[in-house]
Amino acid sequence: MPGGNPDLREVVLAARNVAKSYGQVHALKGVNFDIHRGQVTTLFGENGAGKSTLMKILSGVIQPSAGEIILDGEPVTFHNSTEARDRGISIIHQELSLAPNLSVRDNIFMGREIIGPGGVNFAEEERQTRALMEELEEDIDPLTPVEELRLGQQQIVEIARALSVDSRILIMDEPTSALSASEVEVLFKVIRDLTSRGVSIVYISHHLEEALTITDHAVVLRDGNMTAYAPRRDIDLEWIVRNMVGDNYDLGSPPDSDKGEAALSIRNLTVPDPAGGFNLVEGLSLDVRAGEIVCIYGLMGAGRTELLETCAGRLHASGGEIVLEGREVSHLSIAERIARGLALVPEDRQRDGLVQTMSVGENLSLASISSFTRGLFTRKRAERDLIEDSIREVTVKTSGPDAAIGSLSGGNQQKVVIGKILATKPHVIMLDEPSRGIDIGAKAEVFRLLAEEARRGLAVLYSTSEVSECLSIAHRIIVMHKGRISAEFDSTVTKEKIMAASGESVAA
Amino acid sequence: EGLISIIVTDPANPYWFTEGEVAKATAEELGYEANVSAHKGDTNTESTLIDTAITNRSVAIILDPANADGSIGAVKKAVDAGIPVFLVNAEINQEGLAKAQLVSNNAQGAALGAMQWVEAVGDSGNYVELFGNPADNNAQTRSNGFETVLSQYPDLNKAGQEVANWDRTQGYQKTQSLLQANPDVIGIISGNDEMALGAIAALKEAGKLDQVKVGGFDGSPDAVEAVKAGEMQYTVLQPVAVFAEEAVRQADNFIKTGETGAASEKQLFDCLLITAENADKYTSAFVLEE
Amino acid sequence: MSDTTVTRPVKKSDFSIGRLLLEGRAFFALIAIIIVFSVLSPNYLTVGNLLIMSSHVAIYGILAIGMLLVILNGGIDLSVGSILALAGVSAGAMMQGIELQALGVILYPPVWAVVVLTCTLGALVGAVNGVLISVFKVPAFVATLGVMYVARGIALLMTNGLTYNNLSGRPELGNTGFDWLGFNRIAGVPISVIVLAVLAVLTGLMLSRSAFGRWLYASGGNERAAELSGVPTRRVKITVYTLSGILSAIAGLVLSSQLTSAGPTAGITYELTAIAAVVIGGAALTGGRGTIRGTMLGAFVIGFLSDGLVIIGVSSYWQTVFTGAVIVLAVLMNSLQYGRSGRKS
Amino acid sequence: MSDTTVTRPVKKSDFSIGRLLLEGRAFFALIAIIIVFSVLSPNYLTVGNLLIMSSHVAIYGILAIGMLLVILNGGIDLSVGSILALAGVSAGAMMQGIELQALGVILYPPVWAVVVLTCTLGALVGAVNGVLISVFKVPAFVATLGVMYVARGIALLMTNGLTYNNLSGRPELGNTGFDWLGFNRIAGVPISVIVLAVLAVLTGLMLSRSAFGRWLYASGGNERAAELSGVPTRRVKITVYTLSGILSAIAGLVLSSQLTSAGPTAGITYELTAIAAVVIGGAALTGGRGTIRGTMLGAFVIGFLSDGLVIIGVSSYWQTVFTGAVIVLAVLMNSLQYGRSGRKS
Ligand SMILES: Nc1ncnc2c1ncn2[C@@H]1O[C@H](COP(=O)(O)OP(=O)(O)OP(=O)(O)O)[C@@H](O)[C@H]1O
Ligand SMILES: Nc1ncnc2c1ncn2[C@@H]1O[C@H](COP(=O)(O)OP(=O)(O)OP(=O)(O)O)[C@@H](O)[C@H]1O
Ligand SMILES: [Mg+2]
Ligand SMILES: [Mg+2]
Repeated sequence: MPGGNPDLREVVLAARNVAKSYGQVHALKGVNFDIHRGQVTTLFGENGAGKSTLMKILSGVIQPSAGEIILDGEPVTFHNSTEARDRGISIIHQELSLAPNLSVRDNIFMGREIIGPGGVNFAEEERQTRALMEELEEDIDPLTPVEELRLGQQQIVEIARALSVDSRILIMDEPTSALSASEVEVLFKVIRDLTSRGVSIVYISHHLEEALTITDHAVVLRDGNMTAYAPRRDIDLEWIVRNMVGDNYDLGSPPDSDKGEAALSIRNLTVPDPAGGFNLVEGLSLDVRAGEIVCIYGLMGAGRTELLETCAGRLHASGGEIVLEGREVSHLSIAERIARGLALVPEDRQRDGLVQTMSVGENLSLASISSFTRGLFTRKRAERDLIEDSIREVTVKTSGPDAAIGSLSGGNQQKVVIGKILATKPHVIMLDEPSRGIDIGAKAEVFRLLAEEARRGLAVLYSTSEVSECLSIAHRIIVMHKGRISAEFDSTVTKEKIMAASGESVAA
Repeated sequence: EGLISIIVTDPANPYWFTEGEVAKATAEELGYEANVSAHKGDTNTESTLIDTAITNRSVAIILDPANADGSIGAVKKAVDAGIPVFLVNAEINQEGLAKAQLVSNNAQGAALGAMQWVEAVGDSGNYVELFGNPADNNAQTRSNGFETVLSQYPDLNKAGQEVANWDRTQGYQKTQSLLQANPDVIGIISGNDEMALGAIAALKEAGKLDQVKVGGFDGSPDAVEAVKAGEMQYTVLQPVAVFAEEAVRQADNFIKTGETGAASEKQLFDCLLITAENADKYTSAFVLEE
Repeated sequence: MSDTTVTRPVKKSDFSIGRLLLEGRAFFALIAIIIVFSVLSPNYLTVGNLLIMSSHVAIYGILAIGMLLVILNGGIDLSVGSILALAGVSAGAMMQGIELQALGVILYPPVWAVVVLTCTLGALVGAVNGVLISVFKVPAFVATLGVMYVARGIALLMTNGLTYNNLSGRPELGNTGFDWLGFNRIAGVPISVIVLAVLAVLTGLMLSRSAFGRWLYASGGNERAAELSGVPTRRVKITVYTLSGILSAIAGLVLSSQLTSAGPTAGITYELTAIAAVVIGGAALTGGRGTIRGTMLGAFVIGFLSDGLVIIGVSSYWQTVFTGAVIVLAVLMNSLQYGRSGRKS
Repeated sequence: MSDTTVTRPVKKSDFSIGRLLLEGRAFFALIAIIIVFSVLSPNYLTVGNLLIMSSHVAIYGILAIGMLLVILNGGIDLSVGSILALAGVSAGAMMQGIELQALGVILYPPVWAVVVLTCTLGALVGAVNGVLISVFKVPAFVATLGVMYVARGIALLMTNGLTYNNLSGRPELGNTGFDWLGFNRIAGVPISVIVLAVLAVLTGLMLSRSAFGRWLYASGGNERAAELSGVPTRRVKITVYTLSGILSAIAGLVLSSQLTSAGPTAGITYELTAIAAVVIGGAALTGGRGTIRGTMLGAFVIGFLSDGLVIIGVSSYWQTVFTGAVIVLAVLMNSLQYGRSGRKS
């Protein structure tokens, strides 16, 4: 822990009464926020609390509707992120912002090229990129196109880009949502190194425990207001959760449902890598019974997404079979599988979950159009009932079914995706990292919802990268490693055992 | 004997189609190989086609120039490469390049048509004119020819003139609009048959074919059908079959003797009038038996 | 957490003046055009002229309906003008009789059969587009560009460049009636306008009330998400291009019936007019956004403008300039409005 | 974790046969075309003809370079053909002398001034595109469609539809030399081909070596990300369209110099040819992907194919069909290849 009384350290950047509204939505309602030199300030808050909005204001990406920003005691106005960067403030965005067609090197240096006599000095850029990758202990060639990297590695590139700037203030908005535990460890080492050199860090994460290990101060936002502030010594999990949501949420425990027949049986499933080489899923077998909740834990690249997407019908297996309630479904289309009751909540909700041009209601009803279609036409009344039921069931916070989907916060968008799938009345629901980027309150609600559904006989299969989420509602925990099941536990297992089976070094 | 390259405007029009086919048939009859291509009115395509004719070592080029000014460069290029060029149907604004320019006498034809038109329509009332593609000199020549005759009748009033680019669909739509603006017109005089046929379709649709007389220009088979059916009053036959054949024959003369056999470079071929009376003498496309 | 509950009524597909004013700047453009030309020419604002202008709009309008479907799907169809020409000459060829050489007979299909066969041909060419795009993953712009050239070439080859002139058929062959489409009127309204109206209403119903319409908007908005929600995105895509092909064929039938002739060079650059109508009508070229109402307004803006310029006697060069300016202006207004609401591209 | 270390050599911007074979199916298409036509006609594979054909390619090639820049940026430029025509007639007008009525004098600018002024005009029109697209957020397709009409209309109005014929200038006025561009040869190579080569090399250098090149690829690949990284995306966009305008103007100068005349109807549908060249060359219409090498190959494929068809005397209808088929086939191959490598759409 960096020493000294944090409250005595000088404030380098501060927000004073900063407010931001998007039309009717008041994302921030007059927030004061301080960043101290050489320390990590962590920002906690539910989805939609306004964390990203505040960070975008501090880094010049958007401009506040009211209030001011004070840098080194002077009020400043940033018109864009480049101005902020020139003053030493850089940011890692919550959503990846990389150009997929460019190499790692080009992404890191785009917009601030190192110019030599003969144009851009590629050699120097490459050298620096290599050094950054070494620092982050990641084996990524600087010339690999970013689109060929998996999500976690892309996040590493994003981090490397922020590190390459040499800024005094570094804002990290959920930098670890796609990172493995060992990669998070490396990142924390880097953060400690930076703070010891006097760099100030703002850190946002929904992984509360993880964030607690690095933070010097915690600030909690709720509904656009700052609700609490405390230095490290005064905070613990319970404090954060209480201030975030007002109550202590826990992620629940396995429901005592009656487990029926095997609802989903995967037999010897093999999924090849489209680029060739190895298999992403290698002869994997797994049963999920009706009423049972199974959690798949694994590191990034363990093949969980491929497993689930193959079951859903997006990818094609090269061998093995997928049996749903006694019937083979491998040859069926996605729509037919949904009709038989097998559906997936995808990992990346922006890319695979939501139709951005449609309203909240239309997104919710998208997968169950046939249920309110009679003959040639859809029935409005039936559709509206379905949408209203869904909004209630998954508690989406929205101004109404006609609201644009983009106006919802990340967590609420995720609930819309889950609501959409639940509206198809599935027998087996698969969720790929359902908790990614959702706040603790929403997470608890999602898990409670799943437990409820399991009690009514739904078979649930979800993947996660957070061990604490394995030890919540799951009856069984499967650990995947390089496309195979490396271990299987019941709900009484310890975190350490799970992590050991995943091939990950046990985090402190 | 060698290759004669024939370059026409656009065979998707019966007029140029005939031009190309007649020239080709004549060339083959005289023992040459022949190759028909089309520049579609684009001077760059034309220039490309001239280049390929040079590449192919043509012994002569029969060209329907795309543009009176714009085609000069292309002709010059062929001449520089030592290939004699014979222009048909349209002129270029420079003499001494091509060995011969064989064109129909558009001014004479327009005057011929306009006189017939007055006969059909009468000498007083409002009329409108459909004008061809303004980039083509013939459009202006014919319009001037009409004007020379029609301006002698002070009670004939030109209520409107619209560019329809030689095109039937445009002729149709522009006529419909012109009819709206001038519901009392008694006649339409058109720079070519395609536009006239479009106008006739519009008049039929409006039920005004009896009231409004239409005159065409070119003598295309479709127009002759319309003349026979009484829908079009007349069309002016351009002797395209005649001069297309003549151009190839002059090329043949030139290749063999170094002389075209014609007195001058510019040679005007008089147009003929086709009306209901002589329409049955129209034996094949653009051929009127005398 | 859910403080605001779901009390606002679903009114997306309801007709609402407020929405019309807000969404369709094209609407204002149309009103402005009508007012300006009515002032400039006493002949503009007459029932007769409005009907004639509408019958000109019909061709572009029918093409624009197909284009809207394609654009909603996030694609584009450059081949509509060529399919129009191919359909026209095919209908023309059938009206002249189909010679079955093996049997030594010439078949004269009745007009309804000609119409059905021509639409089938349009559907086939459209399906080729669809398959190239959805199965072989050729970008829509390129696939339809290629098909545009190929279809045009085939139309030219079929007729050897010439135009079929006699489409009225002969009573003794039982194939009369082709000119009915282009010439007749029902209660004073040209058939072509009625065809346009019927097609627009059908498409509007399909878009707003059918499952297919929803699939179309969804796969245009985010194809991957739609696919994972069980939308048969590939089928939707092929269907959309097929429909566009059929609509182009219908436009070809209407046009050749209006002209009582069918030529292989018809419809050149009509794809641009159709696209302009769709975008003036507020649809986004990125897919997922657009309405049939807007598209119809867009088609009328273009048609009424160009006819108006003819009626007041403006030179054809100025017509070119004005057309361009109106396209940009109308879309400029729509963009400003989109820019205000959604941030996402 | 790091078992394979970073030993892969730098080969991104190197010329590599392997990469060429893999990337550019266009390359095979070109070879195939040359072989087929050489077999069919003895006149095809001669130095003279190759140079002539290259000088035809030059026009499309120069337009295609501008189009590549625009497409890399994720846009499209339909106005290139019109700008070409506008540039041509403007140059023509200047060669005829600029009459300053107030002073009662006629200015005859020297040829270099004509070239500079014409390029400036092209840049201005291009910049209008760029501003409409980047500042007013009009979709590129629509903005450039509108400008296409407007520029064409202005070119027609300027000359009243007629063509400027005499571009050679007069020695006593000191404005001779315009035809040098189109007619002369250096070491046997036509100037237009040299212009194309120089422009291609310059653009290639800009794309691969300059910061601007990276900005262009970045904002084409993910505009939001580029903007957040400090790339001046708006400036990049305006620059790209401006460059496309300048290149169109250069193409217009070369063309009118080749033809020794300048007409307002030049360049109609050239935008489609340029786009076809770019996509045959493997660029993605979604932006961010494409090389100058591929685009040049694409331009040569189109040019050598159509000239070859003329040389062997194929009917112009079949030429239309072949052009379409080659576009689709070349891109089909590219798509199949893309489909194999990248998983992401
Ligand atoms: N561009 C926008 N237009 C309209 N509303 C917006 C916009 N951006 C954010 N909001 C709204 O502002 C509020 C705060 O959003 P913000 O992204 O800051 O939340 P967050 O705390 O980062 O949530 P998460 O943990 O899900 O990322 C939300 O209600 C969101 O819907
Ligand atoms: N056996 C293997 N050997 C080497 N690399 C592998 C192997 N299996 C997977 N990978 C890599 O991991 C990638 C799959 O990552 P992906 O993120 O889809 O997996 P995941 O388990 O679903 O992770 P997450 O859901 O956490 O993102 C592959 O593209 C490949 O690069
Ligand atoms: Mg956030
Ligand atoms: Mg995954």
